Amino acid sequence: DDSKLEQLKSQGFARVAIANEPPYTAVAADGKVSGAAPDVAREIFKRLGVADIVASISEYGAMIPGLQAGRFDVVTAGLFMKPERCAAVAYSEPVLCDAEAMLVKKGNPKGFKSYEDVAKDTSATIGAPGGGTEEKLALNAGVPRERVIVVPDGQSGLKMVQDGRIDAYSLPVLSINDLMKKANDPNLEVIAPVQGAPVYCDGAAFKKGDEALRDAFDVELAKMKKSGEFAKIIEPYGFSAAAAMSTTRDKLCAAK
Amino acid sequence: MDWDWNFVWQIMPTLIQGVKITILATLLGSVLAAIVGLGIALARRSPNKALSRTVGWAAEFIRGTPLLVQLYFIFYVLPDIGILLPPLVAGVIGLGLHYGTYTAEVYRAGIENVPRGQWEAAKACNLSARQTWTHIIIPQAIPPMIPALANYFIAMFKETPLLSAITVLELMNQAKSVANTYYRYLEPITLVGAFFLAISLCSVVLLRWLERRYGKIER
Amino acid sequence: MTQWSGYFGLIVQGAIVTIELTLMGSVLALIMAFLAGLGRLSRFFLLRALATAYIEFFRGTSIFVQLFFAYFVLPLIGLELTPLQAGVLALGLNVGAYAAEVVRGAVQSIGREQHEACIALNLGRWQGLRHVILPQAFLVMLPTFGNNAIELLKATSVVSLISLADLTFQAQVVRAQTGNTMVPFATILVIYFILALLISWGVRSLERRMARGLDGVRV
Amino acid sequence: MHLSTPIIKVDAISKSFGAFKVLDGLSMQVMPREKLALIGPSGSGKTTILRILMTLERIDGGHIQIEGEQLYHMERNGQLLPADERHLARMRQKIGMVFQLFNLFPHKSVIDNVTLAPMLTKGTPRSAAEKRAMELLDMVGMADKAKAMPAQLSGGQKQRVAIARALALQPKIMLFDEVTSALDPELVEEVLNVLWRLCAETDMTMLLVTHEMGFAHDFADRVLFFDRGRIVEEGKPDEIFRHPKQERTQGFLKKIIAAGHRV
Amino acid sequence: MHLSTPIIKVDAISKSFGAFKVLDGLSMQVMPREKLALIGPSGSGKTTILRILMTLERIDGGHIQIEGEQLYHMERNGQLLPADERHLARMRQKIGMVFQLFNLFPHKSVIDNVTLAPMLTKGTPRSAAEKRAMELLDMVGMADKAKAMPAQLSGGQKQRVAIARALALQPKIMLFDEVTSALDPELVEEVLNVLWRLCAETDMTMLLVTHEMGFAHDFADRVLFFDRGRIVEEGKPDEIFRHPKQERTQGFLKKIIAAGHRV
Ligand SMILES: Nc1ncnc2c1ncn2[C@@H]1O[C@H](COP(=O)(O)OP(=O)(O)OP(=O)(O)O)[C@@H](O)[C@H]1O
Ligand SMILES: Nc1ncnc2c1ncn2[C@@H]1O[C@H](COP(=O)(O)OP(=O)(O)OP(=O)(O)O)[C@@H](O)[C@H]1O
Ligand SMILES: [Mg+2]
Ligand SMILES: [Mg+2]
Repeated sequence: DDSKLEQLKSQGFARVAIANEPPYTAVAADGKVSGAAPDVAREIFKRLGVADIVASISEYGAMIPGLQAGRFDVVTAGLFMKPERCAAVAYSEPVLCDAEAMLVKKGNPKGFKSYEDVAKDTSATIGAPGGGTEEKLALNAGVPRERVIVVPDGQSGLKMVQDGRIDAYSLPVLSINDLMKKANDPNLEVIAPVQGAPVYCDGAAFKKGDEALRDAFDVELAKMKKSGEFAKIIEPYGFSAAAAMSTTRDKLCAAK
Repeated sequence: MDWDWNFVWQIMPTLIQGVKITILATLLGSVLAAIVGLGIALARRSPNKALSRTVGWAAEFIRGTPLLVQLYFIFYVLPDIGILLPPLVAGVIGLGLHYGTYTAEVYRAGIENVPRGQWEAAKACNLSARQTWTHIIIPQAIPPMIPALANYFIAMFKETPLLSAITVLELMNQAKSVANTYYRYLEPITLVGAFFLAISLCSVVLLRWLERRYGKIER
Repeated sequence: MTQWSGYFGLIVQGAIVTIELTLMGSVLALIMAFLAGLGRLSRFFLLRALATAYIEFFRGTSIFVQLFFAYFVLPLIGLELTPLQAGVLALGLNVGAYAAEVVRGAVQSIGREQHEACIALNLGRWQGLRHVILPQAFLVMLPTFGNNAIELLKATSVVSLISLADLTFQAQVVRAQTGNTMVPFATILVIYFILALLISWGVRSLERRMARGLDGVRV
Repeated sequence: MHLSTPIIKVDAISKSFGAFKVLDGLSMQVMPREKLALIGPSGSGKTTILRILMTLERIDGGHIQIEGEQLYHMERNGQLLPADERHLARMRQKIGMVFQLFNLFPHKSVIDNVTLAPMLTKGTPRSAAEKRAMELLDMVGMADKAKAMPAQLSGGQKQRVAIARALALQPKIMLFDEVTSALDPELVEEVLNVLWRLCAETDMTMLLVTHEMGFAHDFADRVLFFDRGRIVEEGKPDEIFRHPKQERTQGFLKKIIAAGHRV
Repeated sequence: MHLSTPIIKVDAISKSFGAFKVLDGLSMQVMPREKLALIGPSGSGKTTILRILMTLERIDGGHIQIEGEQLYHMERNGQLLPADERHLARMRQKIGMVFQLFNLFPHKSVIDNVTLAPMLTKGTPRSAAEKRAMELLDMVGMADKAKAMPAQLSGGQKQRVAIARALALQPKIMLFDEVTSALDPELVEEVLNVLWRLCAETDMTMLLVTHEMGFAHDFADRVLFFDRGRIVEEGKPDEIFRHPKQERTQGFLKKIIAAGHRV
């Protein structure tokens, strides 16, 4: 049924959860929400007749519980599709795709190429957002819990690498590149992509039960992908439209 | 969403890891706060005006601003001037400094609550300043302070979740990480709440006992 | 660098949210303080038990936990609150529990002889409370209420963790956008301190106004 | 005097604090308009009996009647039930008390201290209450301080205001508990003068606990000597002070005199 | 008596609290072994002069000599310099003081209260200090309570311990500030008895502020009447109490007598 969409239309806005992680999501100096994911969502909702989006910044770990608790209508934050998440929320078709990267000190002193390398070096620590994809990748690669440091946001991760508190900080490639650009620190280096880590794509995540809204979203998304407007929005941020169009939700959710 | 006991048992070991860190941080923070507070209290009584004023304002500042922001500051800004502290140490220093400004007030009140007549009697007995402090004032000032100090240490205990913001894996952080992994907030947060409530209720009993034992000095 | 003025705008917005939270939270806290504080002194067991349960629960569990509970768990049982509502509720109920003990303590600090004078003048319980005890007790409460309000102000920083765009939260945003940690945090520390000074100044002048005549010189 | 009925009739009351028995089967009667002095050593229960009459303490056993009516009990269908708050409030209208430490309301001006109770308990309009208050303050010599706050008064002045405050409710019985013993010696006289005036100008029944033996002697119609929660001796002032019969009374008076009090 | 030199010589001292002048060019002399009573209205500066002698307050002007030595000044190369703490400590050895509110150390037993100062300030060994303490406690009739804590004692008992404590340092001059006025009337006597005993058995110089006019009359060699920070009249007790010359003294005594104190 379309009741959810009708409700959003009549209230005139949709509540979206975003992270504070450029270029996926960003907040401008005037407080305006931008970034690739919200921009796409804003456009699609406009086409669906919902005038605007209202964003609240959240930690990655709090997004799905927040969605379930009805705090947001949709998550547009670079929350990558993975089977467990597909079970917890209703994803749209892929929007933003990216590989994983690590931020390390200049010269990569510990010689990391993959998460397994971090696991092997018993003194190495790696930072990742709590509840994020990178945290799980590291844990799955065998890095013990106490060496995976939960870092609240990108700037903190960057700072902790600079200060030598952690040996590597892992985020998607474009996020790390954005951090690097802002920090402009010659003593840092980016390893991208991390070997063995798959390319992930995010989608707009809806609450289970809001599939009708999700389907409407998908229809508009497909139209935009076809017309090239989709590429126009995300490519300035560095994302590849082709990558998103070369895969589907069903494939990503089925991946092991 | 319903309460899931299996989930509770599954996450319990992780949470207990967090409890250990929480208790450790509280204990270390209390010791530091007790010492810092004494330092502040003495500095504020100092005849050196510059010292007492500076310490006074610094303490006011620390007491008037949020611990959370102070923790960010200690953890993320101090490294810029070359002070790099491990998360737990940074957290303990934050707690100790912040609560030190409170314990300083307890010390001050404790000392001021010793009646003026006691100072005067000590003088009439011709005791020296040092003897007056060690034999007359401190022994009378300390016991009434104990409940108030304990009170602040319990309050500090309840603020340790803030350390999760600087990556200390204490109870709250473990709970959040569990919640992040399984997308369930109900059980972890409720358990954390129950844990704090349990400790607090025990500490109420402890406090009442301390108050009975030390709270009043009979004159 | 021209950005800074824009970011400063964000901080100002955050300060407004912080002030709103502090004001609304204080009002709720004040109401709860009197309800629960007087409830604890009631003759009726049920009222006493209710008040005690409220006070011990909210003092016993950390504000941090309460906030997460209000924000993430209450919606699961159908109680949906905006972040602002959740923030005001948690802060107000939490600080109200502490302030309730202040109310109780202040009422009890008014010597037994004032209660007895009320009985001897045949005032009813409520009349005595309203006209004799509370006006005097309020003066005793005021300084501690001031401290409670500052505690509440500081606790608002925790709401940044449930995505409410207060000062601390905006500082985080500015930090993420500019890559600079020092400037936003130092700025908000100063703002918090100024707000705290405003509170204590306000309370002190109110206290002075109300105490006029009570310690007057003999004429 | 024996023709009229007693205004206060205390019948075998007892009162303990914890294990400590303060009053032990105490009985006494007071006639209307009588001025009674209660004397005796510290801890003998003098304050306690006044506080019981003012309903500031409950009794453990026995009965008290004021003007023939039960104080702590209500007669309902011929049965004696414990009094409820309404009954107590009605009985309290007959009784006023002045405390050793004045117990003025520090946040109210002198005149507000005096008008508060009549306005609240009897619904007297402000203007009438203030008029009456000024008369009373005039009687105790405090009319010129009507607007002052208690903190600005000396002890003797405070006590005089406290007396005016108690009188404002027009009680039939007034209880005075060592109303001068917290005062500097030079201030005692001004308060005793007010008591003399009260005695002359009103016909209230007055019970007075005091250590001022000289005043008790001159003022009282009858003196009760308390010891360990009992009345050991009673009689006219001259009998008690000049020719005490009981050994305990003699001993007490000797000590007091040795300590420098005039009798 | 006039042949010996004064043990205390107070020379034109003044003392203000803020804008309020408490002592105003006060001078007085006390001979060795003399017993002095200081009387006068409340606020006249009696307590203040005792506190100054005990160095609990500083003076604003004037000089004080104890046994011919400056109290607040040190003579160095013929110059008078403000005294340092060492000088004050040495001078304090000659003086003991007993306070209105006893000021016992509540966390120490009776005997520890008495032995503390000798052990700490004079290095007396514990055994000797305790032996001497027991003698003193015996003299004030408190030997059987040596192990009790102050909170377990009555006011009169506390005050007797306080006297013993002050005596333990064997001062030449003892200052007593209204040592009975916080006591219940019946307890006054036991403390006054101790003072009588001290008077008979020691040859200390004693300065005594009191409102017990009868006692002052019998006890003192000389009475000083204070008013507004000055000595208005002084003389033998009989002169002062029976035939006061100054109007202020007459007025004061009349009030006190009216208030029921025996002279
Ligand atoms: N609330 C109380 N709890 C316990 N004991 C009490 C209480 N009130 C009075 N007492 C005790 O009861 C006894 C009688 O007290 P009361 O005040 O009636 O004596 P009093 O004759 O007025 O003595 P005083 O001359 O010292 O005023 C005393 O021993 C006192 O300690
Ligand atoms: N620390 C102080 N600060 C301000 N004023 C003081 C202080 N100590 C004493 N005074 C004032 O000095 C005056 C003299 O006080 P003092 O105690 O010497 O009087 P007193 O003769 O002992 O009176 P009393 O008989 O009431 O004890 C009083 O007016 C008192 O208020
Ligand atoms: Mg009494
Ligand atoms: Mg005095």
